[in-house]
Amino acid sequence: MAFTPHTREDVAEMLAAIGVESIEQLFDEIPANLRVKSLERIPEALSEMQIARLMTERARQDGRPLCFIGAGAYEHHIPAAVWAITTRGEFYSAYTPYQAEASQGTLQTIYEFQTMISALTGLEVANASLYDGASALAEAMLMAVRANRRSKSQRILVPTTVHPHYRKVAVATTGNQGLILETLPYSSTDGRTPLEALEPYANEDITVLVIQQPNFFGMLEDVDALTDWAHERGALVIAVVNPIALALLKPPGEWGRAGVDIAVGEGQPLGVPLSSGGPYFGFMTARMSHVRQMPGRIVGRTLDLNGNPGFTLTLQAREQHIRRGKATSNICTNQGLLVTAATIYMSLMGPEGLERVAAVSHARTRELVAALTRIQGVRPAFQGPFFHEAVLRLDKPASAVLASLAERGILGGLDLAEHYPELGSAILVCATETKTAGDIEAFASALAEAMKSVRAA
Amino acid sequence: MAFTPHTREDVAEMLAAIGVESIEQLFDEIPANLRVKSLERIPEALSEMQIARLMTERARQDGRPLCFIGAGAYEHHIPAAVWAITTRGEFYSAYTPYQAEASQGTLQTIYEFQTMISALTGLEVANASLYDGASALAEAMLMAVRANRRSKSQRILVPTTVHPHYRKVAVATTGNQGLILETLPYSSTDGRTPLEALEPYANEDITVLVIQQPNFFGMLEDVDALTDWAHERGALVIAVVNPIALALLKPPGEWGRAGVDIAVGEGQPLGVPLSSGGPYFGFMTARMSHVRQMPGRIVGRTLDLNGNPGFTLTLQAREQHIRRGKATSNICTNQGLLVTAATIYMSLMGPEGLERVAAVSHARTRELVAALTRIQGVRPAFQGPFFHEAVLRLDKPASAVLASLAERGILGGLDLAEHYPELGSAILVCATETKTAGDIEAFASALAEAMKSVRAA
Amino acid sequence: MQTRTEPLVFELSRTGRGAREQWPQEAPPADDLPATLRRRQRPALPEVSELDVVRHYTRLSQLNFSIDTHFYPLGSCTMKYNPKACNSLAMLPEFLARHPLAPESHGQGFLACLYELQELLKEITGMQGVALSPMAGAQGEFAGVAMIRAYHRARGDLERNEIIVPEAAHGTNPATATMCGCVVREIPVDSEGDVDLDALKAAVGPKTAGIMLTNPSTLGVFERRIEQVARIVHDAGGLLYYDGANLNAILGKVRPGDMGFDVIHMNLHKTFSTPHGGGGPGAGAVGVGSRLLPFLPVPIVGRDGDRYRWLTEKDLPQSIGRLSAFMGNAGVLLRAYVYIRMLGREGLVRVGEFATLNANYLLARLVKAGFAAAYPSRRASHEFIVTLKREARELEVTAMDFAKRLLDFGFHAPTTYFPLLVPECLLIEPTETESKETLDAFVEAMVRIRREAEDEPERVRRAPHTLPVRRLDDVRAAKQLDLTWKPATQP
Amino acid sequence: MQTRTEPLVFELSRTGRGAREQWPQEAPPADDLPATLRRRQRPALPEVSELDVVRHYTRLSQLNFSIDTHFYPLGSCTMKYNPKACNSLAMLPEFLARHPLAPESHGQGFLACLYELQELLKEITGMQGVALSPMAGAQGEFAGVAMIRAYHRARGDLERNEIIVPEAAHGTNPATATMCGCVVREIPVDSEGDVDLDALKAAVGPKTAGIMLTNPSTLGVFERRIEQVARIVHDAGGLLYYDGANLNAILGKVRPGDMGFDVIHMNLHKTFSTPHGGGGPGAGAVGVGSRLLPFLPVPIVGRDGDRYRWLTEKDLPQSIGRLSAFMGNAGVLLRAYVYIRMLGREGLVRVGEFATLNANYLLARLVKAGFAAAYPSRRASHEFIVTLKREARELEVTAMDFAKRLLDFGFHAPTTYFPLLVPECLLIEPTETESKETLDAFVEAMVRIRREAEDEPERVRRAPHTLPVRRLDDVRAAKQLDLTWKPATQP
Ligand SMILES: Cc1ncc(COP(=O)(O)O)c(C=O)c1O
Ligand SMILES: Cc1ncc(COP(=O)(O)O)c(C=O)c1O
Repeated sequence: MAFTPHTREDVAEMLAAIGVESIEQLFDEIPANLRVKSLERIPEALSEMQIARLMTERARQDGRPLCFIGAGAYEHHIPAAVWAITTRGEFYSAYTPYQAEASQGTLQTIYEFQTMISALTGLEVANASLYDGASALAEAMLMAVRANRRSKSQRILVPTTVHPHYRKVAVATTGNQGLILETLPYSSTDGRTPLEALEPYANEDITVLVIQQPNFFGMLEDVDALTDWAHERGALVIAVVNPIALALLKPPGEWGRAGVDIAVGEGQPLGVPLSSGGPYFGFMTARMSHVRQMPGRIVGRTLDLNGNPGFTLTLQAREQHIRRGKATSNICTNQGLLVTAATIYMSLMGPEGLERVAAVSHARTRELVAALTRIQGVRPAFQGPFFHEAVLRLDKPASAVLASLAERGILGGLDLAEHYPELGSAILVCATETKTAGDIEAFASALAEAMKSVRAA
Repeated sequence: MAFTPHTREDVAEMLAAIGVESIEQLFDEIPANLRVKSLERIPEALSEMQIARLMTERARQDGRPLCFIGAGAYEHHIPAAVWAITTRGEFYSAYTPYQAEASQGTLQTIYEFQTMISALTGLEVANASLYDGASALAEAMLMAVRANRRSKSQRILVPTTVHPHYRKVAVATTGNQGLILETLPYSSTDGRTPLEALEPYANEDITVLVIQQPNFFGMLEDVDALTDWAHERGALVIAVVNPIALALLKPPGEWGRAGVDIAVGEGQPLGVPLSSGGPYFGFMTARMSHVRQMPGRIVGRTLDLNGNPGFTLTLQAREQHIRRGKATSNICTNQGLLVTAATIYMSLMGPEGLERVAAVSHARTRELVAALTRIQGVRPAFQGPFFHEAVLRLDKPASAVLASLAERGILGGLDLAEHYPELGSAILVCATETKTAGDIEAFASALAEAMKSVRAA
Repeated sequence: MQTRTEPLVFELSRTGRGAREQWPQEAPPADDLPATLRRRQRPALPEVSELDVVRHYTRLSQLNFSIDTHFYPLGSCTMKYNPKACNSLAMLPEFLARHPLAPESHGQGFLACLYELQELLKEITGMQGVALSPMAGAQGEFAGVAMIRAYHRARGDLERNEIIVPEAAHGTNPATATMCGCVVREIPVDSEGDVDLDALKAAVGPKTAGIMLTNPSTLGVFERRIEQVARIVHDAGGLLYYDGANLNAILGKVRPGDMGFDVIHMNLHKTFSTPHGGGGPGAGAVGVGSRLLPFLPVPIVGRDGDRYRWLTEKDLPQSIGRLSAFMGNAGVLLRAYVYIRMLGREGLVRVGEFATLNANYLLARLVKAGFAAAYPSRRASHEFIVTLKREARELEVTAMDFAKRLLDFGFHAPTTYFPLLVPECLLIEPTETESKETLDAFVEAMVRIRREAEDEPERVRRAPHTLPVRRLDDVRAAKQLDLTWKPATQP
Repeated sequence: MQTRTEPLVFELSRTGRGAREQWPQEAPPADDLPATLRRRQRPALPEVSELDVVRHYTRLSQLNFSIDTHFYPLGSCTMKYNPKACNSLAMLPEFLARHPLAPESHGQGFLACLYELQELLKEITGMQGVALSPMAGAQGEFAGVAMIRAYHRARGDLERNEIIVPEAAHGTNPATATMCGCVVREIPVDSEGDVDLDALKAAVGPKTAGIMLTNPSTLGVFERRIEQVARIVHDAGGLLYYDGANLNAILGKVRPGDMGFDVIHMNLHKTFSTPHGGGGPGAGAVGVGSRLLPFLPVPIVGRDGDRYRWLTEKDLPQSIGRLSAFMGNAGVLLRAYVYIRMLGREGLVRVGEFATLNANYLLARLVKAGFAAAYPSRRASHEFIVTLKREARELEVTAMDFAKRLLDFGFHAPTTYFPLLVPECLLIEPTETESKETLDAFVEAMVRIRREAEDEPERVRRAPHTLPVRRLDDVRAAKQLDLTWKPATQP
């Protein structure tokens, strides 16, 4: 039951070749008192048939509710070709492409990915992925602090409109190196980061400014002004972006007069299933001048002995396996397979398909907001341009309303109470191109009922 | 929306190269009055996302009831590896291996399949599949009539215990060539074909005797006696067998003193999903002496220019593309992909695994029969050895009982009223290794309730 | 593609090895079965681990050319792209788990797809009724000719047992006629590829059951006088059978029903892009005009109000009967349904147009490059024939040699030596899913091969050079039959 | 494997081409978005058809070595067979569709798997608590060292910022220590591969936060004096971190918790056979002894009666916090869960035993064939080191040359030049899922390569010869950076 191919004869011959009597003897260097007595809490083996039945039942238990939650993970259509190819054994069961000549498939795919992510963000270099969007932001902060030699403060301004989980990951990841993260408030009328929020720092040594576009509320930040503000003060700018939104929105490489320095984001929308939160992948792009500070793997094109082009991991001197304690990061295993999926996804969508996905997702969300705000007691929390996601205020308790919807098989958005208690009863809703007019209608009528049946707090 | 890659420029350049003005002009040899006016009843295109949603809803509509129907199609566990590999593009999207050098993957797989099917049946040659078990039987009849030069009558004895659909397919397929199919009655006590049923034909010119083992009722025929009876009278014998059962039961190549001449069967149990009836595949094996009468493709091993072994389609002179009106069959496209799946399945199960599948399926059916016949008004229809399937008589109308079970999400077997009205209210039930004690218990208690709630006819 | 060959799975086998994770954990004795009915020793299946199996068949797969990896312009076979969604949606867990004899109450979703597919195919072909159960083109042909016979018989017209077939017909046509107990009469085509009408007139008569035609024909040209052909056969009391293998060429442009055909089959694995699977499965749905409606094979899907149900012999008492144990290749039918719905009305028309555009473009380029078209005065349909008889004569390099050498250039060979009446022929069908760049590259390869044939012909004659095996000895294969592996066999 | 290279997908692109079937049918204007925030021109993504994409990436895939196609004895990486069921069951439609922020009411099935996985991993490792969210080994290390720091800090022990690391450690160990704001102190190992205890004693002190160890170490040997090491570090007030990359070697034989480790990470993509995916994703679950329980990263799955729920900062106020946007690599965790349940108690023990058997057998055969073991007096763990310093000196053929030449023989190379302290080393890890025949064939290839190195060394030095590309110029790659494709770039 361990996928081992050994026959009894094999074992006998192998032991003889080694010159021992038993397999047990091969463990004779382990102090006897340390040896495991039993693994009694591990159940007996299940055959594939048995575990398949168990998993199928568990999956069915969770059902397939109609989902209007976004908040950093988005249900887009994934073309069947994406995973049909991604799960091919040659991609699925290969290791990191250390032996370049035997890994041209993975390496070329990553090179293509780097090119596509550069095209989307308008920046020059991309790496081969980080763990997820949140960890990519944390790594970008460490990188930016290394890259900004002019600033000594290690102070990073982070708007409250940045995904709250990303902010937490950033704190957990960078805190031990002494980075100081300061939060910027948002405007309660338009849900954006106002330039005034920056004023207190106008004359301070600030190392980095982070800007998320669209922000966590789905609102569009004034990225040009924010970027220029930071650059004027010698701070670097990190953009946190949604790759689908980039099909329509200004690429971070063009924000402000000079463009941002680093852009990161969650790659999940590019063909990766929601899958309870992972595996996803974080992407990172930057200006070429920062490439030596970049964490993660990077693939380059080069020539072989015969002068033909080929691909290989490059700039490895930044990485832990060469530079050890002085590496740009400890990252080793990344999210390669998801990069393969995303590369295939982007190839299928191309510039026009991706733009349509963005535009239709946005249109659906507008329709959703329109339909929901027609309901008594539901209104938009913020004014101003938004993209693909929106905050609604309810005059009934959000948690009870959402619970009531969930019973009807509708996941009606994210309760913002935990992260933004100041908003009162508020939910973040999202529709993508996967939602039909009928779905929106179903949500609206269920919400109308829920708003009636749920008691005011 | 037609998976066409042509850009507008491509079309213009291509038309110019051809020397026409428009695509339309390429159809100018078609008489104008015949041209399609419109295809108005064809709906507009759906995107992949839209059709995916539609199909998912339709699939969910059909649900996943607990199924105890067998009757020629069996729910066995299919290892995940089987279809992960079978759907690889190189197998899935290849054509018939006419260019042998570019098709060694498919050809070697078929050669391995032929070897495995030979091993299971105990006969010397196998082909690369026919459409399904039923059409394989029909083709075997035509083949046997050609092969039996001693007999002139074209009369074929077919026990009533052969799958009723197989008998219908045989009639529909062979009738136009004048083959005469005569049915043999079964014993009402043991559900088998008694030797006495053959007596009327003892001195007649009979070309072929068909024997299904296990028979449609799951009962085990006296294959040795039947085979010898036929051979003694110069008739050939065709066995219809279940490949899983062959892991435990005597292979047709060893039936009687000489073994049968041809064996056919439904390959579905070997790793092919139930899928509402297809695609499945029919297998066929025979003695080497009959190989030139065999229908369908056959792969042989040979040598290449360098003297290295390789595989190729062989004995093509039997086939329609060479022999046209005189071919052994009109078959061209067969069920290749399912052969690939079955070959992988058999490799994973091996002799011991396959035997276990057979033995556990049989044990489960015995437990099922025991549990069900404990219920008031339910009793076995036949006495004697059976395998993996059994007929039960009910003292309430079978159709109503089954309908009541179906409402509870249990498909409780096949109503035999249509094909065997003489059995009264009777159902054919089956359990495979996929059924647990809990499943059997669930069936039994649902049946007990149904037997109470349904009114007597 | 992989260039190393693989050992046989049997050669990897070791007694006592096995993919145990896949086996039931119990091994009950089955001692209730009488010894005389039991097997004495286990079958000689391979004993290998799951990794052995995965690695072996993955590597084997890499020894194949396929659409997913190579241009595959195999004439008459319509090797177009098989959309991945068709596969994944036909393989949704509920569809896979559904038993063929499950009650209609647990199959309304599935039956809805089949019912709609029947309706779609009727509209596409202009026929009045469709049955989906035939499992390949050849079985569709069988159903069709059997219906023609049943029709004549039902009218008491018992002598009609001749099927007329043009000499260019696919082998399944005459083979089917024979299987249906008919006599085959071949008639010639003229120098432009059309049926010789005089020969046809001479062939028809009171014994004529019908004629089997592909249109466009396997010569890659449209039968221009199809209306006259229909009139001649119908006037003689015969019916017209349409071999739908080439339907891709005329999709959305002209319908068999409108051309006068009484019965047709469609190769769903060609026109409707279900995969060929290395030899199958396909699906050979049949369509009929009103005269043959009563004779359709069962089962068919019917609709009562908003419920779908199976129609069987009870509903169609004159049916030619049942051709498959259950519902034919149901999963293939789902794939075709998904494909047609994705194409929609406009997409179907586009298929015919771009398949034809690609073929005519490729023909024009090859002719310009000096290759000889078999029917130079004609438009190509979705395919066309190039004849290499000049090359064979002058350079002693045959169509087969070109075909094998194309493999080295990364192209699957076109169909060779079919139809038999054109010497040294390549029947080339690019399909609509291939790009202009691919067609251009193919032309370039053909030109290079001809240059090689002039400069170093032996290189072409001994091709392929870069595949896992060199050219295989078919004669030896047929003479020294080695059809199953035996522990001692050394080829 | 395929031996032809592929053009870039961008080179296949043509303006106006596209896989339209995949695009939404509408193209609404989005005119509510202010122009200043919009993109001015579309991103330069490729414009290709679905067939282009399928063919391109299918062909690219064939340019890879992988477990499914090749023996892949990459030391320290545990490249064992990834059971197909783990993938298909983790990808059941409901699991894939589940939103990470879906309520617990719609996740009991998923949470049950994760909860049980936590319990299983506790039992397997002998730890008291497990958190599953770290997304790879290195992130698990980060979590572990962060917990060690949090522990000291919580006790007011603010000076402890040194992490001791043996010189053979994997690069992630020192890199992690740095990321956690610690200072790295490397200590040597002795000639038999064990930690130099005197050096350790000299290194520990009031600044010692802890030590990071793999056991068996990356030298392929078991650290025999682990109890003394633990005592020395603990006595000095430090904690012990276990790098679980080599857990496969001792599965079911000895548990990190019993050896005295306070915190560990496990590479689920190694020991628990989730795939490496060409670089990831993995999962680096962490386990802790009772002292570190309060500091585990969130989220964790808890159970109240028979309901499962997320535990967050509210439940663990001293947690080091959140390391991922959601639940880490949830799908990888499901794969590991399926794997462990399929193995069961007995299977887990078997893994350790047969991984060790295979390694010791391969080592014995290679030594017999004349190769030099780095630690000849020691048992191999699940991996071992061969040093080719003699070959490099006498034949001027390096470990890298051997590695590249192995590719020609159809074997992925072992890990080369790691650990750095052994010259010309190959770190070889066969894993338990490979057969004796495969190991024998590998030995044969090594022997043949050495013979070649003697007879025609240039052949080895210029290897590989049969792969899609010849040996690549890494120096050029780093100097003339070509990291993205530009229409004009010609390398
Ligand atoms: C012209 C023609 N007719 C009939 C057939 C037979 O179809 P099938 O192979 O599906 O039986 C073919 C296919 O090979 C064909 O090309
Ligand atoms: C010994 C050792 N430690 C740590 C790691 C890091 O694990 P990961 O690659 O999952 O981050 C590895 C893997 O490469 C390793 O081999």
